[in-house]
Amino acid sequence: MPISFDLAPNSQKARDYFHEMARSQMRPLSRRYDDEEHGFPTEWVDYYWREGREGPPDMDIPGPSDGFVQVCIQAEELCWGDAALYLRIPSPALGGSAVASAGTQEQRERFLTPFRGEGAPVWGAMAITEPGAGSDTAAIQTSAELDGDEYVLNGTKIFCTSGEAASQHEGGFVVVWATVDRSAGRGGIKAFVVPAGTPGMRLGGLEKKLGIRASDTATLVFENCRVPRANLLGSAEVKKKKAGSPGDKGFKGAMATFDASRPIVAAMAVGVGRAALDFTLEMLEAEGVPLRYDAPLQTQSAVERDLIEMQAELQAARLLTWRAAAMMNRGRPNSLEASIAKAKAGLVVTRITQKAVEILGPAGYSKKLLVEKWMRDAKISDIYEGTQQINQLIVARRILEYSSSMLR
Amino acid sequence: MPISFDLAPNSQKARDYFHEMARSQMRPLSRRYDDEEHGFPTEWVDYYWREGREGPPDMDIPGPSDGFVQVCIQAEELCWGDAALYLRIPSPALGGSAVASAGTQEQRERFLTPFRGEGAPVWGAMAITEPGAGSDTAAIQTSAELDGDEYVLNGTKIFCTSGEAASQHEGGFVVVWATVDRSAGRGGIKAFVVPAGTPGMRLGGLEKKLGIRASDTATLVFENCRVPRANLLGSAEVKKKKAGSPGDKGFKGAMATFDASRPIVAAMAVGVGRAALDFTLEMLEAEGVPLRYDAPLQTQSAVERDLIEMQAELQAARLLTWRAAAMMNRGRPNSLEASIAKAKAGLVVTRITQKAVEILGPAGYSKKLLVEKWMRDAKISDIYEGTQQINQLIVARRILEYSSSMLR
Amino acid sequence: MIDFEPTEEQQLIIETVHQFASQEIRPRARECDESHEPSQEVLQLAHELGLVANAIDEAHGGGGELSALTGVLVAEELAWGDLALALAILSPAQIALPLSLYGTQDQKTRYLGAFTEDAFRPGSMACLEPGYGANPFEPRTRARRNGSGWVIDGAKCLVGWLPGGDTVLVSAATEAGAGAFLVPRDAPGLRATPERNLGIQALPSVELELSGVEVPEAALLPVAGGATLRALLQRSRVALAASAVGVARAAYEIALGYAKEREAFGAPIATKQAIAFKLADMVIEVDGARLLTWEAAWQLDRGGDATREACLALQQARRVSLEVSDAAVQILGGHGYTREYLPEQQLRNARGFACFEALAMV
Amino acid sequence: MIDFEPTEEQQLIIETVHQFASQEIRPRARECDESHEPSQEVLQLAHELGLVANAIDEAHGGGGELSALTGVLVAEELAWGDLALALAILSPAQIALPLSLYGTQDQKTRYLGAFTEDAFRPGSMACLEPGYGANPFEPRTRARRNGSGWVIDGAKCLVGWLPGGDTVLVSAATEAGAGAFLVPRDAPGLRATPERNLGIQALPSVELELSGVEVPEAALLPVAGGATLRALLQRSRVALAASAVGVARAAYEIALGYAKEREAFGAPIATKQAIAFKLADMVIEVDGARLLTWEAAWQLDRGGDATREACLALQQARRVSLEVSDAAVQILGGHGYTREYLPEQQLRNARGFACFEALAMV
Repeated sequence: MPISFDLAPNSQKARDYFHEMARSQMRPLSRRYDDEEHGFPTEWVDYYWREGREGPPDMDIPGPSDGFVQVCIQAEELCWGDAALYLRIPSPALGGSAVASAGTQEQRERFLTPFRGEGAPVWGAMAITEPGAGSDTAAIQTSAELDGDEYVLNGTKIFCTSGEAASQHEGGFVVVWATVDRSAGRGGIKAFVVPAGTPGMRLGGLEKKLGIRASDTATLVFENCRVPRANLLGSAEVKKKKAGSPGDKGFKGAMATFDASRPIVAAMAVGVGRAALDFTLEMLEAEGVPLRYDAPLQTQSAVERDLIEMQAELQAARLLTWRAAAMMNRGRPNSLEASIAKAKAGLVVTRITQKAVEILGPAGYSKKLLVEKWMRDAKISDIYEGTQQINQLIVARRILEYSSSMLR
Repeated sequence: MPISFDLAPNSQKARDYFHEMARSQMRPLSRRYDDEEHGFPTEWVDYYWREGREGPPDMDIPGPSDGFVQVCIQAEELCWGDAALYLRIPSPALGGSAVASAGTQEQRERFLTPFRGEGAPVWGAMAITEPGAGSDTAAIQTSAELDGDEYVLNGTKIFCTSGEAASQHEGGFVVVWATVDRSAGRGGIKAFVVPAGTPGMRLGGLEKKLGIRASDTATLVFENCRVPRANLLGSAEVKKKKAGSPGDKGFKGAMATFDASRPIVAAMAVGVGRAALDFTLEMLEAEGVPLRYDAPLQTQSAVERDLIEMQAELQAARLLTWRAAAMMNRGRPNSLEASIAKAKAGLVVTRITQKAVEILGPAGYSKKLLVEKWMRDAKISDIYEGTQQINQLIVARRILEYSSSMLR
Repeated sequence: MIDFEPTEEQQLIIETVHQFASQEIRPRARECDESHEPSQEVLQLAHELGLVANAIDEAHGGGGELSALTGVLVAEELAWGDLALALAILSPAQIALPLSLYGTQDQKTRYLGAFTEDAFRPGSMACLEPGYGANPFEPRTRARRNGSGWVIDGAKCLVGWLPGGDTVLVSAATEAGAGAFLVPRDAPGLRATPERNLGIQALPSVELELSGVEVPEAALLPVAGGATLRALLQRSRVALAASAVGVARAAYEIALGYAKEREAFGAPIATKQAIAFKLADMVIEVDGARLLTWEAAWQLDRGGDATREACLALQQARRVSLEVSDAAVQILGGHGYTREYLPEQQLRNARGFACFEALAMV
Repeated sequence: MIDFEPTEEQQLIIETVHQFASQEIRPRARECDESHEPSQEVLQLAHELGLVANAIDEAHGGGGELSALTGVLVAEELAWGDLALALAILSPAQIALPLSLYGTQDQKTRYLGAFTEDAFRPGSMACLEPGYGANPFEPRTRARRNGSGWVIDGAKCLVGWLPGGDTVLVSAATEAGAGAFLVPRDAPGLRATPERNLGIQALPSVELELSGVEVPEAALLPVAGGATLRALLQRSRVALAASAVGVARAAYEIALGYAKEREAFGAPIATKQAIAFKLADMVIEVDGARLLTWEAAWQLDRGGDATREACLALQQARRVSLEVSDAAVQILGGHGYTREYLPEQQLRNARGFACFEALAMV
């Protein structure tokens, strides 16, 4: 396979299918669920559960597949529609990835089957962050104590995407990171699947946020919350070693989850940035503002230069994202490339959407248009799934070949 | 005294005087001594020794004085002329500041008198950096051993501005940092005045540089170089304490030297940046390119926006520089503000001069004009007298109120 | 001579206003943003402090302190508290200052007294127009002569519209150059539609439509060939620049405090170079923008043309307020993205400086 | 389908060229810059590698490999070695490629053979013009019909002018659109004045004056209503973008190596976040620019219009090469400012991409 920028026919089909879905089903709801913030977007959830889950019908065009790149394309299209509604999609999400990568066959069947079923929409979620610990997973305070055949969880988790839906709608589950042995540091941290409705897990609140307001970002409180021993993901053994040492399957599995999820998160960012850029280009074309790709620097207008730069930056972010995904297709380790994509996309779309508001002037600043919303939504890309700084740190460690203790 | 942006009459006079000197005496030599690199600019050195040292005649206009701000203005004007020739000026320079701040009355008279005399031009220099130690003064390897009534210096110093002139022209001197006790870390570091022509001090070479090529940046080698005990600046006592502890006069004196010199170095940077900006504005005006200060962002040309930004950035750097200098007038500690000025000015003029080359296209890139030279000269501002990073570090420590061990 | 220290009197003003901002504005910043309403209480308290009245002609009950430099010192402190509330507090100046500076005797007598009474009285200026690339220095809104008066047609946006006001100063092109008209809010033909915006949510604002709005000759500020409007827009730009500096400084200080407080991996995050250097950059940029703002104000006080200085100051302050508030959100990480902390609000407010015109006045 | 891995054949080419750049170009980079001369030896060695000949029509003794994508892979590696030497090595393509792609049969027969002979033969293209804001797509240089031939008047700058060349391809406006003419270096009326520039000092270049230069009809490449010149300029922009990526990558790698090697305060400076994060930003930007460059080349190979892709790729690569080389100088500190290390040279070279046109061709 040579270097190629041609989408496979199946990807083109998926792109068109999800673009149309974004245009017709998401955009009309954007403003409303942004305003309502914690409202439940029933129309969208039901529509997606019915029409989106399986992707476009007749995806059997022969020929090569773009694999993970196609997943990125889907994410980009739907986030072009609305990133917050995308995050609301009933899906196993990051919790599902943890189950898939670190769970047993039995666990995968038990927890993931409802997502393929004919029942009501279900959600998965991941609960890592705590009030006192940001990027520092070793500082996790939530405890899991073995009591007979059950683990008893106690603690508070914040910033759980879809945490409300996953904890309240039957069939869903939350993957909770907790320590079975505080003295062991990261070695004592394990992941537990807590099914929706488990007594002792309750919704502590929903964040009010700058953007992606339609997305449910929950605080989950665990008070003597009991789950069967069989809900532990990975081995129960506590390795008194440093972080990320081999065999530390729970932790490593979760980290692998990030390598796989970062290109998707980057693609989501690209979708939001593209929404703002597409719209700005359309507005300016309607205003008759020229956009020349062959004018000397000295004769460009300031807006022309901005628009060229915005397009170049966004395309760079998109290609870096696709590269990280294409490496997964080939089974190549892509931790470096995934973090590069995430870092670039997060920064780029923050800037592009801020610039779009500026270029459009008072109209851009007004809630009559969605541009101001895209600016608010975009900023999350610089923050979640590893902040800009965390991704820079990962990139730096990889290129320098430094361990986490050498470069803190 | 209220907030005021009005130059005192004496400063205006100095500004005009040095501007004319820059225009008529420096600019005509700029290209030649850049090309010749290690040539000795006799015309300029002699002219300055005769006409520049004392400043403009009749500087007795009654009224307030801008004090250190006036010194900055002089530096800006002369570096508008040519930064490399400015650095060539026969003056005690940083070495002189060290003598002035850490020396005894006797030392000040002995070493600084030739600079006020009628003799031939003389230079002072400071020798700190070593091949193996950049910003890390504690790692200094040059040794000073007491032998009877003399210190014996051994080691190699690099990046000594005016090191050739100061070490070779009679009457000049080099202030050399050396350790009298390696086990004491910074506490063992002392400064020694080595007069020009002292046996054992020799010129190891001259740097070939990106810019400021007319400036002499020397490697000085000390081999059993003997100086009288009386040439030690400050106390001989070795404090086995951490860096910068009270009483560590040699080290503290040198640091104070930087607080005083950074505004001047920032002003020099502003001068180089202004040279490029002034010239670009003139060229564009001659080309009939409009420059409007009241056009909406949406109707600006790209070049117009650049020029406004360049002016704003340069003026911000200039005002920050003047602020740091004005605080010295009031006797206020200005370590934070001096580093702010230096960090800002270094970055700004690097960008401005690079941008000027871009805006002017092939003409900017050509050696027919001086713009390319200003771009090369400007970059040193980000590097010497504390790199951009060192100044950011100092600023960060001050605003966070962190010691150097808390923020490394 | 060059100096950068406020006078003792100015220092006292700064401290007083800072204390007010800290005690009265900041604690209400979030709640007013969420409720899309200013606190009437804080407006009244600020009024009693005499911030605007101080700048009104002595002959009309004010303090006669028209220094733009003092004005920017005040504006920075108020905006440090909260931008929307600062703009609301300063809104009377949008009528009071133009009249004090350029009004006819008759206009001063008629309008200025209201601003020195016991109750807070808002003002408003309408200089920004909808439509791509609108230029406030060349309004598309037009005023035609009609007998002894004028008829105004056009549209405006981002016009502050606090309850209790009765007059809005509207810019319009006339044959003698662009000018500004005192228009009653209830003038027939004037329609105000409330706006919702990304930021400054606590400041009620409207889009204005003016169709055939009739005003008497006395409604027009002396045009001076357009010079009056130019001068007003310059003063407003300088005021906005100072407000932007206030927003940036507030975001910087919050980020600084958070970074010293918040621990990760066993130490405050401020001990990481990536965070510490970013904080250093923030303070460098804030200080630079402030000095440009002061210079522009000082130039206004000298009476010279400050078009260039106002442009440079606003360019820097606009950029810096956006970058610094964005960086503050970033330093606060997940918390920065929530509305429990102020940086996201400061980011939304700061972005507005890209299009704000005449929303403040010094 | 989307993929970003070169074919095995391309991978082999990359490795071969990289080895050449590493062993033959890089060691001469500084010396050639200082002496303002390319090394004839390296030009000959590169010629023997067949880099340009490979792209010439098979019918004229070449390899017939006209893929722009392969071309950018080669250009990045060469420029990684040194930009000026890379441009010198690739200079034959400035005649050979335009003719291979768009020349008449007669032009190919007459000119192409020279580039597949044993000795290196330079080419050169003159598309950039002096004067503020000159637009290469709309040359001010004009060609008028004169009997059966043409008369050309105008001026060019930054024209590569290696010793041993005999022909320069000159862009000029004709009535049928902008075109390109094969002009002998010794044509009467053509005057070449050597230039000195900030960077690419090892590549001799000239300003050209053309006054009444007469060429026959056969000197004109088929104009195609201006499409030929447009296509050539696009190809050259993509080649320049790839070269800029090569320069940036080289500077990044030097900075990375230095930062791991150089110790301060008892540890490599790369262990400081301020340095490490900067290195991370550098690699992120270099990789992004490279992918844009590949996409533009791929678009050229498809035969579609690549104006937009070439513009985006060059915009990024230009910015990135400047920022990254500047950052490399910064990371090397005092050493970075000296000519003992390469980053300062890379910075000077990188700045040229702001105005380079048609100095390379894929």
